[in-house]
Formats: sequence, C-alpha cells, structure tokens
Amino acid sequence: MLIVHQIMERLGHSPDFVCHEFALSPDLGLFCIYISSIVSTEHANEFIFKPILEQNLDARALHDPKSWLESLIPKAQTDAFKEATEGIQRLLEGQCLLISSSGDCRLSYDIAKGQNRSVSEPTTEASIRGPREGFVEDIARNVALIRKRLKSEHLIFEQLIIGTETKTKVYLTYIDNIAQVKVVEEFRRRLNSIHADSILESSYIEEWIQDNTWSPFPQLLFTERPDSVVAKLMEGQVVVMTDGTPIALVGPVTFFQFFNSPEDYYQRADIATLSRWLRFFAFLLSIFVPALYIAVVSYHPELLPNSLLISLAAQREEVPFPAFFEAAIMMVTFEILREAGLRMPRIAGQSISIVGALVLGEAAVEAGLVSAAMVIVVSLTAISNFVSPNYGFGIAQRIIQFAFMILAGLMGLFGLMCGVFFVLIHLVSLRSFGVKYFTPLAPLVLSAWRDTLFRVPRYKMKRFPHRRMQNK
Amino acid sequence: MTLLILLYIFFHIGGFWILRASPSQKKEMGLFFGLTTLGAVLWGSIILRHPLDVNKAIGWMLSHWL
Amino acid sequence: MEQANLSGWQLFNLTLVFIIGTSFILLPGSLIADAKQYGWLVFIWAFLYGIILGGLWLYLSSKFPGLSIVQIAVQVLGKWAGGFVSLLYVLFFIQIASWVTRNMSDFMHINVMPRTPLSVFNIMILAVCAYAVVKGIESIAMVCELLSLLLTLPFWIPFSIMIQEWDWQNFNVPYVFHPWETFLNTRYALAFPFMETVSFMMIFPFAGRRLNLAFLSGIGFAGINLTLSILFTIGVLGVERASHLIYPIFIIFREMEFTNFIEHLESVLSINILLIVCIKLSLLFYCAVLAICQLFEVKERGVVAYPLIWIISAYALFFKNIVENVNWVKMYLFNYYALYAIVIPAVLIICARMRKKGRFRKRETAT
Amino acid sequence: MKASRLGVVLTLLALCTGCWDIKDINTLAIVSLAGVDKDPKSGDFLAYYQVMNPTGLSTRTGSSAKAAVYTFNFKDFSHGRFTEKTGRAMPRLFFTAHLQSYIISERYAREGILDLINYVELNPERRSNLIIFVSDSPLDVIMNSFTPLDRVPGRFMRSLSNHYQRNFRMNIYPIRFKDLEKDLKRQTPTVIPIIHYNGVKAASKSDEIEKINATQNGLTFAEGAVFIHARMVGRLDDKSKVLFYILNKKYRRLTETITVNGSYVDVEAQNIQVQRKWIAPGSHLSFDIHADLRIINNQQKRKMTLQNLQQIEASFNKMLEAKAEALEQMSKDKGWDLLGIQDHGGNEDSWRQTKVTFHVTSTMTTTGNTSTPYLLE
Repeated sequence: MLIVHQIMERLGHSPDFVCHEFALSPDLGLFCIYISSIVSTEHANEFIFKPILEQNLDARALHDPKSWLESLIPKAQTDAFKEATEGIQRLLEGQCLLISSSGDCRLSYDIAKGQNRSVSEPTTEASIRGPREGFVEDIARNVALIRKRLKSEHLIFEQLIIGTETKTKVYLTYIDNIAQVKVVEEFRRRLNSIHADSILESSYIEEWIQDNTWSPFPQLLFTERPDSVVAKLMEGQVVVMTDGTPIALVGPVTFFQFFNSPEDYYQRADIATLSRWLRFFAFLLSIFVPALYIAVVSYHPELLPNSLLISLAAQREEVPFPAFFEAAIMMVTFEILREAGLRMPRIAGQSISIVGALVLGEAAVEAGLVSAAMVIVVSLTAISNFVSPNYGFGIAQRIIQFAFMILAGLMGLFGLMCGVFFVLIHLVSLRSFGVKYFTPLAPLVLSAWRDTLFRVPRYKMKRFPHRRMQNK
Repeated sequence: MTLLILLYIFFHIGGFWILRASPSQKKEMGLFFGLTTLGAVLWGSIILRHPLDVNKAIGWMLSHWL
Repeated sequence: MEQANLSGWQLFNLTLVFIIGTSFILLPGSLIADAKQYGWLVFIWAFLYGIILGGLWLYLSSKFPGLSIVQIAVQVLGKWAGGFVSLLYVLFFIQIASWVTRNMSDFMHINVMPRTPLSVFNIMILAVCAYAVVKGIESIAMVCELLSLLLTLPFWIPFSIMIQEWDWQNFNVPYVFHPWETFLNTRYALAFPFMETVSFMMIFPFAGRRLNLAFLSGIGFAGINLTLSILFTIGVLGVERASHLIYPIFIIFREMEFTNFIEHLESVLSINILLIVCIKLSLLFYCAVLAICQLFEVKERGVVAYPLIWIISAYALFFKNIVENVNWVKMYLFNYYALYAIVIPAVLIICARMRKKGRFRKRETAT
Repeated sequence: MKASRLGVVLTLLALCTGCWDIKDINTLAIVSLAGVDKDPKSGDFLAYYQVMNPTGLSTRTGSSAKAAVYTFNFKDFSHGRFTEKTGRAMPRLFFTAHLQSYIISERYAREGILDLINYVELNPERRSNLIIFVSDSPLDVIMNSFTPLDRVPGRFMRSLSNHYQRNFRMNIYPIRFKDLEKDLKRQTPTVIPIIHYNGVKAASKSDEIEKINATQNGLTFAEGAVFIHARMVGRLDDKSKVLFYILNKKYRRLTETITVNGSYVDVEAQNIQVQRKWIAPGSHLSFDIHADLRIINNQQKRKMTLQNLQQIEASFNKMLEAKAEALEQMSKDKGWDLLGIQDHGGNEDSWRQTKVTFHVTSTMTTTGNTSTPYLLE
C-alpha cells in the first residue's frame, strides 16, 4: 500500500492519472494505475480488467496473488518492478501498474498507445524516381523500415538512452563488416559523452558530436529517407537515429557527399553525373555571382566588355545606391521573402518566395531603386541556392555568399580572393569523425572519384567504396 | 601614430583575452608580447619617417665585409 | 610538433607553387633585360643549379631523419650557437615572406588597384595566411594540391592563344652572347626562386617516403615551366618590349584578345597570382612560425603566428619602391642567400661529420 | 582553436578600413576614342577625348536622340598632365580601359611619337594594344563629327580596320602601339593607315547623321603613313600599302584590275603566300609569291576557255611583278627599307645594292557563276 501512496502523491495531481481499486476478495485488493492520455483504454479493458473481473477467485489466487495474476494476463508485455521510482518511470512510458493490496505483487503491463502519423512521402528530400517512404517519429517503425530493406544479420542497432529528463532512445546503427571499427568507436565515445537533460531532435545530438562547432559547413548529413540511409549504411557510414524525430544523422561525411541526391542512384549513370556536375556549377554560381557582380561593377569595370559596360551603365544611371548597398538590399529582401515562404502554411509554400522576389524586383526596377541586372543576379543566386539537395548545406552556401559579398564590396576581387583562400583553408582543415572533409580531391584519392565527382555505372562499382572512409 | 598605438593596445587585449582562456604558461605570453612589440616598433619607425631599414643594413654589411 | 604527414604528390605541388610563386611575374622582365633573347638559357642552368642545391639539402636532412634545419642546427652546434643559427633562419624566413608580400602588393598597387595603400594588401593577405598557418601544414598542402590544376590551366591557356603573335624575328636581336658575363649579372635568378627552397628543410620531417623524388621533380618541373614562360615572353612580346616592362606576363594577358567579346582577361591572371602568393606566403609563414615554436618549444602556433603579422607587414614596407627592390635584388640577393642556402648547410654537414652527430656515427651505433 | 577566432577578428578589423579604389560604373567617363595633336609652334599637345554617353547610346530608355558621344579637348605641354586636367572638365572619372582607337595628327606624327608611346605604355590601364590612325585632315574636325551606322566613332574606326584584320594570316592588323614598339629598333618601317575627312565643316550635331549622304561629311581610310623608329617619314598610296603588308606582314588578299585581250578583268587574289630566299646572301634576294585567283568581273569579249584562264593568270603574274619592282624601286629611292632587307639578313649600308627578284605564280580557282561572258557578236 505504501508504494501506491508514494506514486499517488508523486503523480496524483495530473488530470490524466487514473487509479482503479478492485476488491477481489475481502483480503485481496488490487490497484490498477495508469495515465489515460498515453494508454489505449481498449487494451486496458480487454486484457486486464475483463480477465480479472470475470475470473472467479479460487484458492490459489488468495495465497499467491502474483502467479495468479501472471497466469491471467498475457505474458508478452508484463514484467515486475520493485520500488516506486521505477514504477513511475514505467507509468510515464505508458504502462499500466497492477499492485496487490498486500504489496508483494507488483506488475507492469505495456499498453502504450502511439499517436504517430502513418508513413508518408519525405517533404525535404522529394525525388522523382525511387521509394516514396519517409521516416516517422516513432523509432521502432523507423527500424522496421530499415530492416525491411536490409535483411542482413550484420546490421547492428545499439540502443543508448540520452537526456536525463526526456530519456530519448537513440540507436547507433551500422553494418559491422563494412563500417570502420575506429569510426564506430568514435561515434560511441561521443554519444556516451553527451550529458544533456533533454534531447528532442537529432540536431541536439548533431551539435554535441560534431567536430567543429564554428564551421557553417555541416559535418553530419541528415536525411529522412530510409533508402538513402540503407545506401549510406552499405557504404560503411554510421547512422544515428533518435526517437521522436524522422531525421536520421549520417556520418562521417565529406564535402562532396552533399552534392549527391538519393535520386542519383536511381537515374542512369550519365544523367546522374551530369546532374551532379550541374549541382557543383549551381553551388559555385550561388557563391560567386553576387560577389563578382559587385566586384566588377564597383572595382574593376575594365573587365566588362565594352557593350555590356555601356548597357550596365545606362541601367544603373538612375540607381541612387552604390553596387554593394543595392545588392545587400535585394539579398536581404529575398531572404525575408524566403523565410516568409517557409513560415507560410504548407499550401503557399515555396512559390511565395520566388514569385514575391520577381514581382518585388520588377517593382524596384520600375521605381529606379535597383538596376535590372541586379534582379537577375539575385534571382539567379537564389534559385541556384535551392538546387543543393541538402537543406543544411544550402544554409552554409548562403552564409558564404553573404561573406563573399561583403568582402567583394570592401576590397573588390582582392578581398574576394582572400575570402576564397580563407574558406578553402577552413574547409580542408575540417574533419568529420577523423575523415578529411575534402577527401577525394584534397588528399587525392583517384579511385574514390568514381562515386563523388562522377557516378560510374553499376558494374564498375564492384568493390565497396567504403575503403575511402578509413582515416589515415 | 595614435591609430598605431590604439591598434597595438586592442591587439594585446584581444590576445590576452584569448590566451588567458587557454592554459598557457608565462613563455607564450612573453613571446606574444615580445613579437607584437617588435612589430609595433618597426611600424612606429615607418610612420615616423626614418625606418629601421634592415635591407639597407644587410646591403651595407655585404658590400663592406665581402 | 604537429604530427602531419604529406604525400609525395602534395610535396611536389608545394615545391612547384613555391618556386613559380612570384618569380614568374618578376623574373622574365629583368632576365630578358640582362640576357636579351638568351634569357631562357640563363634559366635552364639556374634550375639545374637549384636541383644540385636540393640534392645537398636532402643529403643533410637524410643524415638527421625527422629533424628540421633548426633542430639540426641545435643538435650539431649545441644550444647557443645552434640557437643563433636558428634565429638567423627565422629572420631569413621572415625576410622572404615580407619580400613576397611586397612583390604581391606592388603588383596589385601598380596594375589593379592604384589608390589602395600597400599596407592594406599586406595586412589582409597576412591575416589570411596566419589563419592558414594556425590550421597547419596539412591544410596548406591540401589547398595547394587542390589549386595546382586550377593554377596551371589559366597560366597556359592564354599563352597558347597568344601563339598567334609569335614572331621568330624576335630571336635574332643583334646581341653577342658571352656566357660568363651574363652568368655573373644574372646570378639573382639563381638566388630568387631556387635558393629560397631551403625553407623546405623545415617541412622535410613531415614528408613521407617518396620525399627526394617529389622535391627534385618539383624543382625540375617548375624550372621547365618558367623557362617555357620566358621563351614565350620573348617570342610573343619581343625582346624590345619585354625588357622595358616590369610585369611582361601580365601585359601579355592584358593584350590577349580572344574574340572582341572576351578581351580583358588579366583579372584571371591577377586572381591566379594572388592564390599562388597566398600558398607561397603561408608556407613561408609556416616555416617561420615552426622555427620559432621549435626554438622556444611553444606548442600553440597561433600565439606566434598572429603577432608575426605585425613584423612581416612592417618589414614589407621597407623598400620605398619597386626599382629599389629590383636594384637590391640584383646587387645583394645572391650573396645574402648564399649564406643560408650553401654556407650554413655545408658548415652543418662538416661539423656533424666531425662531431659524429646524426647518421654519421659509426656503423655499430647506428640502428 | 581559440587563436583562430582571433584570426577572424583580425581579418575583419583589417577589412573595415574602407575602400579606396571604388569607382562605380556610372561615375566613369568611358573614353572610346582619343586623339592627340601637337602645335609645332608652341610645342603644346592638343588632346581630344571622346566620352561615351550611356543613356544616349542605350535605346531601351527611349530617351530623345541625345548625342552618343561628347568630345572634350585639352591643351597642355606634357601628356601626364591630361589625367589630372580632365578632372576639371569632365564630370566623371577619366577611364581609358575601353579605348577603341587613337588618332594622331600628321604633323605630330612627323615629329615622332616616342613620347606618346612611353606615356601610353607606362600605365597598363591605358591600353597599348589599341589601333592607331594618322589623320591628314585637322583633328578637331575628325574628333567632333558623328559617324553613320556606328553611332560611336571609336567603334566606327575599329570596325573599319576589322575588314583588313580578317585577311591577315593570324588576324592581327599590325597597326597598334605595341607594333610600333616592337619595330622601334628595326629597319623595316611600320605603315599606319591614314584617315581622311572629306568635308570642311565637322558633322558635329547629332541630327547631321540624319542626312542620307554618308560620304560627304564622312571618313575614308585610304593611304598609309610610313613610320621608321616611331617617326613618320612619308606616305604610301593605297595599293603600295597593301603590297607592303603582303610582302612583310602576311596580308592575304589583293584585288586588282588587269587587261587581258584588250579589256578589263577584275581579279581578287586570295591566300597569298610569300617565300623569301637569299640566292646570294647579302646581295641577291628573291621573293616567290603564290596566289589563288578569283574572277570578280570579266569584261572580255572572249569565250571562257582554259587558255583564256591561263592568259589571265599570266597577265596577273606580270602585273604583280611589275608592281613589286616599282615598290622596290620607290623604297630604294626614298631610303625606306620597305622590303625589310636589312632585318632579314641584309647589311646596313649596302642594302640598297641588293638585287631583288620577284617570281609570281598563281592558279585560277573560282571563276564565278557565268561560264562565259555575254557576247554581242
């Protein structure tokens, strides 16, 4: 009875706390405690209450209630617990507690009712060809999605509980005969070293375990698609799945993997390579176009051919601002529009930002605040920024683009080149779990080019490409 | 000249603020301070119009002794 | 000491960029002025001389595996004399770094941005290189490897376009060539790019096993590259113009008219030069910082790197103008560099042999 | 790494010191044509700079037909002073990176333009790879008149020279400052085209170009000025200018009229190859010239037969040899080494005595559409 009081006084106040008391027999009372919001009441009625009430007491029940109860309730989900804290823990996980009045029988019975959504198409990484399944919030079903694709006994899921308050379940997933042992240990060490009170999303974990917190470039790939997770696992990478979020973290990752979209592996090899080159070009375009425009227009007009210079000068005739200021205005307005596009309800979505930009741009040109060339430059950069398959990488592009714009505005091509050298040094010095960030290009590994700069057809990729993951 | 002194002081504040954070002994502080002062002296000589020209000194030494 | 390791390909690229560095914009002008149409011949024996010196340094560092020149000096000459020699080397690295910065800011000031003061160029590029030094030799080597293809392409494409202006008549300028006298007054070409590579002795400990091959082939390939570029300058610009210009290769780029749309491509070269200078400067900066760190046993490179910006940017402003710079180089450079590139390594080898240091010990003690 | 944060702070500190070299493109006075004349008496230079007016040029803004270019002229005793002097009259920054061509008056050219070459070559922004013209009509007339078809006079002249440029082997028309500099110490002269303004008054109002008659106040581009050691020593008529280019500068095309059987045949010689050989070194030089012929206009009263074609080839060869010998004779009379004998192995003093023989061969390749000309009888 004492334990019931303890639980009552700890959790009794919350509205969804339920405690039934059955007086089975004069000297055998039974307490059944659960939290109604996270418990499926049909299960409770069917599997607990009905057997208890319909069963007529017999002698055995009286002197040994524990085995009697266990025989009644299906074995699968019941296990015993000792003190109150563990009981409370189980209650919060959506289990029903059965405590006999004498206090010697304490059973908990799992009847949690998950209210998670059904498997739907991943919104951030849509692809024309390839499976439409995306992860969901419940980690068990995510594991099911992966196991459905990868039926191999080498697939290991290591469970860790992180977060003193939220106690979120985190699965460290890898394939033991492919992944590098050093990398897996490094992951395990870093995950265990996290001491946070709450882990609500995989980005919390990302911030804890990434190498360099000051770098705008993400060192862990996040994805929502089970098929790309399985592809990465087969390539020898390690996946960290967190309960309560559909996003899984994949490491160790190099710079060039941000240009592979899952679709590359479903298209034919040549189209995949060309689209990969297109993404490289879009990346360079989105970084250098605004900076070069400002540098050329305000510092090195002799670089423009004659007729282009004349038409640009004519356009900029009535524009009051210098080039850098004009570019900054347009870029900031575009960022505001993009943010508005995200925050709008899903139906308006992305289209708002592009339409808004072009309309606003047109009006600005009519009003003579901005030259037409600048609207072209801004919308070109913005669109080529959307091309990057990974959203985190898109944000890194935008930070670098603004930095280069400021440098070009201050010191022209000289400033821009110093910025480029600074970013290159920073990129090359990054490590993602021991793997050099610019691997196939900086420490020249020609054999790895097969899958990063080019996508060679299937039959050429016989060996596992994981070899490039080993850190020298 | 005042800009030089301001920069010098600002550089030192920045340096000490960062170095104090990382566990470094006396030697690193001394080295940091020494090198910046040497640089500031050179800069001062340039700003005050009669630079301590090391190149001329080397040229003079070479032409005299060799 | 940082436990980085460089592959043969990375060391090859580093030597290539280091030697081509600022010499490919400055050397052709003065070489053609001194040796008329035989300027490229001068450069051939210059880079052969460079390879011989490279061999000397490799021999010295093979006797002390895993030690940089500063550590060798301390080990061979003892604490105080060794310390003095390493201070000399620190001054040497700082000087080359400031002269490289000065050449770059002169180039930018004369050709691209005439109204920006020199010190702004110096401080900005030194700040970026200091960051590169703090990130370590591996990052510099990797960026150099990354950019090596990017740097040779825009260098050779314009030259192949300018072949249309080739004129064989430029080669029979009435000038009698007597080798010894030309050798004497173009000896700065021996010193300028080739004796500076003694600073590679600082990073020999990081290099992997194919060190000798990578280093010597780097010097050779850079030498061939520069000889061809001088040959092209003579062929395209003609001895008359090339000898009167300070930056003949920049002028070639400026006058390249591919179609009347693509006319002004000299910005490609200025970007090219800037990146090469960034790499060369951060390498020299790294050698200077490493030397100081090894001398004072300081682990943290940032502590030494950032204050050094003050010294190098100040030192770079000592030359009043480019003419004084060129005169100084013509008169004193060879003798001054000879001290560091030939005299001190030779002294070290002799002392080491006498005092049986390093690999010179008798066979029974060698492992 | 704590120190790297200091690095970033330091770089930003160095950046925010402001920007010196900023020059926005609509604060630039884009010079498209420059002209310089020297007043022989006072020794002062008269410099004319034609600045493009972007809004006038761009038809998009639908502005009224404003003038496409404006000419500023200055007078000073030394070239360098113009950069600063232009600041007093031009509202915008003097910007010469887009110069199209440079016009030098004949009287200045005859005094030698070495000082101008040095001035232009000193600063890379003043391009030294732009084309030069010598003008025999007064400079203030040429510089102050608009040109039909191409509204920017600078581009008008450059496109005039483009017709010739296409026919050079490596499409380089050697009439630029850099060619003058390259030939500075050589004996072979450089020939620069002379531009002539047929008319007295400058067509200086933009509505002048509304008139239909384009040649009346227009520019023509005919004879050549001979420069030796960057000084103009004389003039060449059009035909010998073209022949000079053929013999020395790999020019490829020549149109001539020859008389065959008593009537004219206009013939165009294409991809002309010139081979220069020393029969006896120093004393006897021979030229082998080969050309492919194309008939442009055939007035003969004969049927077009193989023999007829060979007749045309033979008379073309004879005509070209005669013209070349005339040029050689004129060059020896005037003392200009037009055939470049000294630079190709001849010796300084006795180059006039070298015997020069020309041997021309040609093949008729295209005869045009009509196989035989229409005949009355």
